[in-house]
Amino acid sequence: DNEDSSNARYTLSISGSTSVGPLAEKLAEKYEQQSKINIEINQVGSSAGITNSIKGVSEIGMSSRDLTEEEIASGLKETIIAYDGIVVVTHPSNKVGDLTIEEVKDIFTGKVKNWKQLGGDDMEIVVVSREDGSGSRDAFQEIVGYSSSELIKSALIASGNGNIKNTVATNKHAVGFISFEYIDDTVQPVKINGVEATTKNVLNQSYRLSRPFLFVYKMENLSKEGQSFIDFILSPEGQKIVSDAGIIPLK
Amino acid sequence: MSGFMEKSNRRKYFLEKLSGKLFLICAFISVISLALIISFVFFKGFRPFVAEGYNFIQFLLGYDWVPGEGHFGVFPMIVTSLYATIGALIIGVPIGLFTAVFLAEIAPKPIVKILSPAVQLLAGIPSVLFGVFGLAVIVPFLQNYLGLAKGQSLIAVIIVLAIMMLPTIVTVSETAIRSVPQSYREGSLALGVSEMRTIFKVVIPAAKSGIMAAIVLGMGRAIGETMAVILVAGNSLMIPTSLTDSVRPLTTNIALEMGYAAGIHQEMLFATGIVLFSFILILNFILAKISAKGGQ
Amino acid sequence: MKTAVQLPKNNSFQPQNNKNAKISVHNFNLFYGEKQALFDISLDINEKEITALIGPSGCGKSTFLRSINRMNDLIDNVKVSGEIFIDNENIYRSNDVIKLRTKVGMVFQKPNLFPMSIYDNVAYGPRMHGIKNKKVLNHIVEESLRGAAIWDEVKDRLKSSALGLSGGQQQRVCIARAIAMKPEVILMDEPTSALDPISTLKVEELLSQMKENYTIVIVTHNMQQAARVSDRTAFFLNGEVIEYDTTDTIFSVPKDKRTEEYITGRFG
Amino acid sequence: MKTAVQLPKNNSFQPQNNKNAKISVHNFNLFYGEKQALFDISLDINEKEITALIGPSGCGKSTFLRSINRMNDLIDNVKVSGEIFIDNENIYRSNDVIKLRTKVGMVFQKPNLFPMSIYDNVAYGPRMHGIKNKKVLNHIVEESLRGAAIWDEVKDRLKSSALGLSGGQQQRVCIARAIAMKPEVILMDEPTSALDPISTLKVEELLSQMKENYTIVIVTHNMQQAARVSDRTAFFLNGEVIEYDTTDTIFSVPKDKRTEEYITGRFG
Amino acid sequence: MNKVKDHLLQGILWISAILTIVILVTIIGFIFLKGYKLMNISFIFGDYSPTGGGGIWPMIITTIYTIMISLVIATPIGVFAAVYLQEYAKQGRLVRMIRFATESLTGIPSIIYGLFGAVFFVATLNFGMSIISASLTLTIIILPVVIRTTEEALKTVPQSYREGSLALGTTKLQTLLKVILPSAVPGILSGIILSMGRIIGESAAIFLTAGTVAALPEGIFSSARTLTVHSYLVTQEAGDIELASAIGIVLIVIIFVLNLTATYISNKLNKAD
Ligand SMILES: Nc1ncnc2c1ncn2[C@@H]1O[C@H](COP(=O)(O)OP(=O)(O)OP(=O)(O)O)[C@@H](O)[C@H]1O
Ligand SMILES: Nc1ncnc2c1ncn2[C@@H]1O[C@H](COP(=O)(O)OP(=O)(O)OP(=O)(O)O)[C@@H](O)[C@H]1O
Ligand SMILES: [Mg+2]
Ligand SMILES: [Mg+2]
Ligand SMILES: O=P([O-])([O-])[O-]
Repeated sequence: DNEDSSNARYTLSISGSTSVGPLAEKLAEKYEQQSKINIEINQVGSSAGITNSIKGVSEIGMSSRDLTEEEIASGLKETIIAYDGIVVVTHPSNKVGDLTIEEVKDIFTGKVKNWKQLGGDDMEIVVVSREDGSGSRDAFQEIVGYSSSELIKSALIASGNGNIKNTVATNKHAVGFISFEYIDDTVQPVKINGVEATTKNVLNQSYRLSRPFLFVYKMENLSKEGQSFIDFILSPEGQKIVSDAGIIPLK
Repeated sequence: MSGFMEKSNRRKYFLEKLSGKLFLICAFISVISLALIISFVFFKGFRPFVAEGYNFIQFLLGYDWVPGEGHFGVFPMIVTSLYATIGALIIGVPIGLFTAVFLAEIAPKPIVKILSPAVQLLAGIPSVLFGVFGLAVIVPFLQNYLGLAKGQSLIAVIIVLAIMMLPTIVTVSETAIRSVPQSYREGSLALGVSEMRTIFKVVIPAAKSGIMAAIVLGMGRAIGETMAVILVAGNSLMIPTSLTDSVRPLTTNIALEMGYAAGIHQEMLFATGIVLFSFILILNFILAKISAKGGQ
Repeated sequence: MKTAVQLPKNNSFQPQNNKNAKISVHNFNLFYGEKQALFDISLDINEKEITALIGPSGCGKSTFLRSINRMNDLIDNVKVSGEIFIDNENIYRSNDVIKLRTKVGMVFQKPNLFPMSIYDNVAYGPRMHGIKNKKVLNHIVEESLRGAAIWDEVKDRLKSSALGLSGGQQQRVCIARAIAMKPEVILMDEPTSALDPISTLKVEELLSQMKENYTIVIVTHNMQQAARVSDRTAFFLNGEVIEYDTTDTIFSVPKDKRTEEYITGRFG
Repeated sequence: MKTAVQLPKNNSFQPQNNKNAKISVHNFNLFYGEKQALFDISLDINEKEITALIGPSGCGKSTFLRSINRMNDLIDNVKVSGEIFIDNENIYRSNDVIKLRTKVGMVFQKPNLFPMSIYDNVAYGPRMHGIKNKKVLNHIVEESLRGAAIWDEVKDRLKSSALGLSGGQQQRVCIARAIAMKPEVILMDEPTSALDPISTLKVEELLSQMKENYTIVIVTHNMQQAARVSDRTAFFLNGEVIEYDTTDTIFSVPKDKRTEEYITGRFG
Repeated sequence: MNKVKDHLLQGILWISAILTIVILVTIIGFIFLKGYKLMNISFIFGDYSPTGGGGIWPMIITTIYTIMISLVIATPIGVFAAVYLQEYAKQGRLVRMIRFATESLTGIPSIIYGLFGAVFFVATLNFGMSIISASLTLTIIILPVVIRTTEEALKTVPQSYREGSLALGTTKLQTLLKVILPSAVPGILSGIILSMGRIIGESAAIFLTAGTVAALPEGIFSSARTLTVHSYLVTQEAGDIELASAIGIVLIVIIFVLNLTATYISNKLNKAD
């Protein structure tokens, strides 16, 4: 609630990833109550956020992908504020509930084309992937072990977790991957190597599909208010908000 | 002595000149905007070809788009955009035009009173919602009725774009048809020509210019649309061989990846913009030619 | 059928029970919304005659003329009562306005050519009625333009837009367009008001010729023209027919004082 | 100034070197694109007289009339050469068309009222020239409508749309709109062609009254009208002035055979 | 034979209209069915909360701001540009060039406008991510629609009106303001209505220029989130179709009210008809 904000309050501007954004909003909401600053959060995509932080349009950028060498060369620093778990999902009617990493790879590279081969019904597999450049996709591909050029050509590409979820939820052939926090009963999470996709399993490293959420900034642009917000996020209080939001805290 | 002769009309001429200049400036604003946007897009989009040694022909005719590995080929997207635009025009223009004719010429008044504003409502529904609608209604419909594994397809794109063009085409053509002078209709009807033939032979040709405007604007809406298309196209990187293939048009490619693209990848998306641009210019050029032909 | 018709109350004349009547109007009223424009019109128009409608501006001549081919249907809020028979068929009962208007051609008060070439304007009607043969069309177009005394002026520019013609030229092309359809009845709303004397003469000659085959109703402000070309004349005033009789009678021994006043104030 | 003017070559008459000339035309040519519509027109139009332009349809009367207040400027591709002087000022040199058109009013061949109320149509000109006072406007509107012989017909519906009027009524409101500006010269393109005899008479009376203050140029197809109201008559044919003289001379002893033929073919 | 053809043509017109109606009803019905459950006072008038359950009042205000500012800028520019092209310019090279430029602007995807706006208005002109940056970007987006529809409307104004007015010694400007533009109002209006639709429907061009700050804007230089951007974000990441549809309902109501207002104003301007 910003109504009583006066001009005297410092405004901290943050922009970037739409996957980090919702979490950042929740953190900001809490932090604004205890500090005397305003936090503006603009969810414009990781790249736009990184560019904004390089150009000084925003003080802090949010990214769900790793920085490129160029970006690091321009003087950007990064801080990991949380981890995001990635889960393979299918249509709730799908009988296949457990896959090995190898099988996941075979599905996404098109080696396996029918659910029957995996113990499911006799029907075609429809692969749904995120767009090129997406942090989730980069992390997913790296961990599962295939490259973009190996991805099956006919794969549906959806932008954002929500679109993958809705695509999978409306198609009983489909399989895709989304962040933990977006799981609900419209889709069915799949165990990987028998391990369930939970925060606990990520933290004990038995579940391997995860990637970091980053805050990036140029040291010379970072105000003390910005620094103390980052400190707040890394504090136990901040990390509790992270885990309450269904996202994986740092420890 | 004339009743209203002012001693001098200098003030009026001054205003006249001033307003003329103002109007000219306004007219130039769109040219300036276009120039700025073009130079922005071209500046960004041409750099890889000029400075990094990428081959533009390979870019145009290449089949592979794997940004992470430096493969940038947009040929499948060009083909898709072409199909999608033409398909949407083939469906959207007749439905829109005939609906406009219906509203302007033969619909009972109460229907017009409801339908005209309702069509305009359609114009303001956010494209995201069109996409959601497409994803939740059209895609499953195609899946079930055509027995497809996935409904995200060229035909879904065409349907969604055709629907999104409708408000523009209906509204602009309806206005154009309404402003055809009544005397034309009278002249034809008085010759014992039926209402329908009067409409098709006299009224529509007389409204041609406005109808062309409707088509150009509607087509613009269709080509420029991204958010709805992303949700129903499937965005697969293949050259479509049938209407049921999932596809990726040029626009979607840009909108889909721009959020995370950096460096060369981003510049290549701008280069996609250049291709799209040329695509639009060519289409507009063809339409202008067609409408000039029809004018003689 | 005639017997069923009530005789008009307000009018000073009786409809003639003429067997020749091509058009027969009984107690016809017309309203533009609330405003009544025609009051209890009853008259018979004979076949193969020229009937002139005269009267001051705004008295309802055009309105009446447009009632005969139901052109007023196009105007919102127009209501009519009473009957108009053409060839003993009540035109307001029948739903075939196309047949009606094919039979009853019209030339409007303001020229209303289509934004097409001169040729296409004249060929429009025949084409719409199914004539496709080029030769036949050429023939019809030439004949009609000649008939409307405009052929010589436009024969070299048949393919150019009709809207570049002068006012009088446009009016004559409108006449050509109407006669290209070879209707049985032709309604003309001041067809020569924009014409010079020579073209007017030509059109009047044309009317006299056409009379042999067609029934013609003409609105004119020109008393001499009415006297010269018409067989019968109806004098309208404020939406009523004050007097309707042979042209000779109207112009020599009008029965109504108002007719006389109007005629003697004449000078056109 | 007059001395500098070359005498026309093709024309059969000489411009009168009249000191009264309000409008003086010298070797005026007009082209619609490639097509020449006026050929070497030279004539003087006297102040406080009525000058009639007659001639067959399409001969260039309207075109000439529209040249006098530079209305042809609006048409693309129109080119002119030669001069037209009004009050010794070359109107094609001066850039003040506003002054020109304020001084030179015009009534068009087709009535062209604006889609506004009758009142607003007539008050339009004065308002645009800065008159805001309601009383003054009311006065001007009433006076002008009376002058155009239409006041009684419209006084109860001044606020309703002008487009609902009959053709003749519209034409008279157009006249009212023009005279509301109290111009010095009034150009009228067949102003009475759509009018009934009584309204025509009224307009003609008006013209005769106005002559005391205004210079009037009128295009008419009606020979009697030309003979009745005008002081001088110019006969146009194919874009040329064949003969220009006092109306009496033109109608009684025309010098050119073509004039005579046209006049004697008369009957309007 | 002709009759059969007539019936056929008439049938086609009816079928097209019915198809349009079916499409309309399906889409609007879909949106209402999916979204009506969320509708209540606190959803509409409440403040946004990132933890869920909040309202969309700040987005409603931002949306209205954006529409108003874009229209206030684009309408005069667009109408005047059309006036120049149609009433002032000699039809030739220059006009063709301007027209071509205008039409080419219509097909550019909004994401490109957004990126352009982010570079030009946000960074170069230093307006920051703000309502004004977004409105200026939107102005460019809707200009072609306003220009082209106005041009068409001007074309249909009879030449005789211009002649009638100019012959009274009025200036072109007076003729334009008093006779021509009023007669063109219905056409201009349909352009404005379509433009409002375009503004309302836009997301990519807006979030790149105005950002997505979900708070009541303090002024035109504040970052803010429009309803459509909000629905974009919730669809994109959360896949919350119900929320997006509820936002859709609100948007439909806003458009409905705006269209009514626009029509009302145009009737006022046109009362003599
Ligand atoms: N569309 C209309 N709506 C309302 N009133 C109308 C309409 N058309 C004509 N009128 C009125 O009906 C009356 C008759 O008009 P009509 O056009 O028939 O006159 P007219 O005799 O043809 O006159 P003119 O000789 O001037 O053409 C007039 O008072 C006119 O104002
Ligand atoms: N805008 C135009 N473009 C091309 N030619 C034109 C145009 N206007 C008129 N003309 C031609 O110029 C000639 C003179 O036309 P104008 O209108 O002056 O005739 P007019 O004497 O007034 O005839 P009318 O008595 O029929 O009104 C005609 O041949 C006409 O076709
Ligand atoms: Mg009439
Ligand atoms: Mg003329
Ligand atoms: O979080 P992402 O949108 O980059 O996958």
